[in-house]
Amino acid sequence: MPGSSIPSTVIDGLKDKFPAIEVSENLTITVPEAELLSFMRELRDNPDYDFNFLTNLTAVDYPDNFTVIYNLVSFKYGYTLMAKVNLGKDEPAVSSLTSLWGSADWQEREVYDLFGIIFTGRHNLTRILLEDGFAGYPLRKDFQWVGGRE
Amino acid sequence: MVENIFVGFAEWLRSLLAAAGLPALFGDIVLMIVKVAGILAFIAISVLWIVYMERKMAAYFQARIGPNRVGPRGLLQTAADMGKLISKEIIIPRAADKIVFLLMPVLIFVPSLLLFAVVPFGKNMIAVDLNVGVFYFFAVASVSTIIFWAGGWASANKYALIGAMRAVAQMISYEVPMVLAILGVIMIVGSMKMSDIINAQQNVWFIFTQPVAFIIYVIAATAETNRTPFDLLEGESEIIAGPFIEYGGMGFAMWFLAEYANLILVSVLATTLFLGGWLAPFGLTFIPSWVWFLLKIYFMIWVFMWFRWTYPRIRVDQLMNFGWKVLVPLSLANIFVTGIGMFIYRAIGW
Amino acid sequence: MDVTREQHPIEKMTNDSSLIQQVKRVIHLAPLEKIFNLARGYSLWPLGFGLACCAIEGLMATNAPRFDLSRFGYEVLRSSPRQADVMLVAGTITNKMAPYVVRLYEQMPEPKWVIAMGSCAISGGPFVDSYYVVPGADKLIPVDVYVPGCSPRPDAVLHAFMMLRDKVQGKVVLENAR
Amino acid sequence: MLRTEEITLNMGPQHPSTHGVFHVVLKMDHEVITEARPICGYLHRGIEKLAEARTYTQFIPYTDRLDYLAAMLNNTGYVQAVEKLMEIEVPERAEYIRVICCELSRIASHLIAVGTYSVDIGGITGFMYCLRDRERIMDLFEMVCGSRLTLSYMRIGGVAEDLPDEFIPALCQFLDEMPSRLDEYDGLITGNEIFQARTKHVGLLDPGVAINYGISGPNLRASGVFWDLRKNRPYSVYDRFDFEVPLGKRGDCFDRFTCRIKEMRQSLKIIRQAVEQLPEGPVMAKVPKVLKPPAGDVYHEIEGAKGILGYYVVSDGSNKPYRIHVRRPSFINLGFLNELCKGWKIADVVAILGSLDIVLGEVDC
Repeated sequence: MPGSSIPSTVIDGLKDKFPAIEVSENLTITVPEAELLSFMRELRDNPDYDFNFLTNLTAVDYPDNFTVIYNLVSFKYGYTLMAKVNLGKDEPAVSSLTSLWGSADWQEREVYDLFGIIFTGRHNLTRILLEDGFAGYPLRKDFQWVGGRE
Repeated sequence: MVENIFVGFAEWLRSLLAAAGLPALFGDIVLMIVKVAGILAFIAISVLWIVYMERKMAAYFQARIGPNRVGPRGLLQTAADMGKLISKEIIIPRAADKIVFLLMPVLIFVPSLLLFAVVPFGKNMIAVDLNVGVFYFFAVASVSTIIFWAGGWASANKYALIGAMRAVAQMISYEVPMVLAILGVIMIVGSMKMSDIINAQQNVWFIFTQPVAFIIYVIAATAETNRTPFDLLEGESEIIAGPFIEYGGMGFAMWFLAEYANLILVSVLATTLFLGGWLAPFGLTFIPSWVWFLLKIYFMIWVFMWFRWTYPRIRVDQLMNFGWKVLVPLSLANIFVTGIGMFIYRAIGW
Repeated sequence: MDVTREQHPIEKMTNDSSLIQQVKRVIHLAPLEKIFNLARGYSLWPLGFGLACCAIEGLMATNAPRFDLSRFGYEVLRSSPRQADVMLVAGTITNKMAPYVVRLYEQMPEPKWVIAMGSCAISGGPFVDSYYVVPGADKLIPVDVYVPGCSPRPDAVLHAFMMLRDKVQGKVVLENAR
Repeated sequence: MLRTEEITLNMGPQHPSTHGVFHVVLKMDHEVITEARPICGYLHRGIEKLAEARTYTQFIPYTDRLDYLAAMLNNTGYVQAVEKLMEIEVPERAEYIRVICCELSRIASHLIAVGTYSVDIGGITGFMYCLRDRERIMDLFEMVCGSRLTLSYMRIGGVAEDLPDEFIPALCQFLDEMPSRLDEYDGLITGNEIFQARTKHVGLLDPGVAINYGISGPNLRASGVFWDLRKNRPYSVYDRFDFEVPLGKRGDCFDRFTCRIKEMRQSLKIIRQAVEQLPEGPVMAKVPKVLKPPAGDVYHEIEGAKGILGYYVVSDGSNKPYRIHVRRPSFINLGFLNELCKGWKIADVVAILGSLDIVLGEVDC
């Protein structure tokens, strides 16, 4: 597909700047939690990539860690990029991206609501879909509930 | 013969009572009661009919069929609705001002009923031909503003309050251009008596000599009756039902019917002032005058319905701007031009 | 127990005169009630209240030119519960929405009816085993007519209204029910 | 100086113009909004959790119920994501049928958007006209899959069944008649002075802000940003069609509205070309009965009716998805509502919310 994935030269440039990142074969970048904010800022502000559109933000509860997934798009070049952050199972927390992209606001709240992942450095991190008193985080694999099936 | 059927009936009743040896005062009282009963019957029937007409008309405008199941061609639909609304539970919200809340839907009918006294239904068919007929009309019609406001306020609901405040702002603003527009007609006639105004249109209807006034009147009247594009008071998609939001059952029915009674009244005034009242056009005098009057009223009602099912709703600040910045100056200019015109005509010696 | 003109079974059951009076008043009003029921059946105003997918079929498409609910005189969608007669529960009721559904039902003046439209409103439908869905509107409010389907066609909604009309007017709705 | 008091008005969860069960808490200084706090989740059914207990095929009906106004598009987004994960090649005829159905779905969705927007502004007649024409599309869908609203026509590897014989003539008749109907809407709704006064220069959305907030679809294009995945990153067979992407100038409610009407015209153009090019052949690829995609994850985006519709599917190698996440355009488009409503009146909140064209099934998931 034309203009869809990011060229490997750009990835190499990123690797030089952030040695801690890992790149998998389908060009998914795994970023350590500590470097996330500076990495994302680089992606957004560097005119060589110009990732101005945070299209998707979600999380997955893997057996031994939580993973937060970011999908970025550059309108200028048509690049797409998937970045992942692995978090520990106990009290997962990651720095918030609301200072970079407005679209992170609601999506982070959704992830917090359904996974209980804390996003630090932002205000108004409250439940968005479920009511405030809801117990537990439903999209975690260990969530127990009673369905209505008789 | 048909022309004088109502007048003739009144004469016959009077002579019958006189022949029975009763004093003339008694005859007058009986006649008054008969007139009031007749007008009430007219209001009740025409309001029920107009509600049905509106629903049917809306359906036809919208490529639908409309009510056709209850009674012949759905004619009894409104009667069924009324029957249901009468038997509904009356809910008074706990926070509401009970007396005002219950009183206002009843009071809303008072101005309408009072106004029907001066409606010229046909030649010699006017209950009270006041010499300040038009003035009386506006004076009494304005009272309904207070009733709308009180009804909305008493409901103790924020939507109702917003609707009530909008009602006050809107009705007061549009009363001004409406009265000013009519001044042109009154200047030409030189009288505020309904029958004088109609008789002055023997040669030409005022819609032709005062077209600007007619347009201003129709716009302002739409706003007065709270119909689209000026139905901000009710504003279905914004404030749900405005002042009537807490009213169910009979209370709601009263508001609902009063709205249609008002629609008849503004059509009556438009007919009287601009469309020649009961006068027959093209010399078609074999059709009775009251039939002409009804036809013209229904034409005006149809025009208002046409507006309603075509236009979207205007915003509250645009409504105010339009009223005060467009309609009022325009109606003042109309008075000015009318005055000059009259002066020139008199100078020529017409 | 047979009812005669002189004696009503309630007089055998109790000596409370006010209760007997009330029952007799209702009996005297019965013919009037019949007329009212006739009117009510022909004038069911739905509450303009859609929850999910079914609202598109049940409220929009049913009112639209093709199916035209207005033929029966039911097109007067009132958005204020105070003026509505029928609540069309069209869609999934979630735990967050449930209190509001109950509240809207309570705000409607008597007599009032409920149509549960679609499998979600009947039993929770495809979402029945979810952690956040109320399995059926009848867990919250009394339901008069159920319309199966996911989502039911507008014709089915029209039929539901017809059935409700018959029920209101006191006709036997389910003749073949066993 | 009169002392004024701020009042709080709850708009929703039951309100005629919140398009479902949506709740906005409005703080108002007389009629001017100072804060509009959206509250959603009244239709949260936990679809993403339910997906973990369903097989890949069983999840298709749930996608219908996300954006029930454009069910075909939601189906397509999901099956294409799974196909991408399993690397299934879809037969050409199936791709064309998908394009035809998707564009019909887009028209149906935009018709509802245009119609309900007309009601929001206060004219009910426009809504009825839109629904009258939407019934035609419902008829076409019924021919294809026997259902009107929740279609579940797409399958992983193709479509459920081939088109019936009477479909193409009926579709061509629809294509011939629809442009004049769109002109009718332009006359009745778009051309109306009051409608224009209500919508022009209301709820201005700056292109930079729109991109930052992830707003997509017609809402983004109305602000003048050229971003349509059918053009920028063509999926399926969209690169074979000649069509334009309508753009707005100011980014106000009027532009967002007219963009939808223009998009309907372009969709008609795409369908006409697809019908002309429609090849013969099978409509279903060879896929195993039990789908077990290889372990891994995939993110796939298509251009939905409301904006960019993305599916993120994680597989652990079993026949049930480990996790499915949906990037719901309506949900993300709503994120900017508060800023958009500030300083406007109640009537404008209705106009702005209507112009964003949200569908609550998708917002709350």
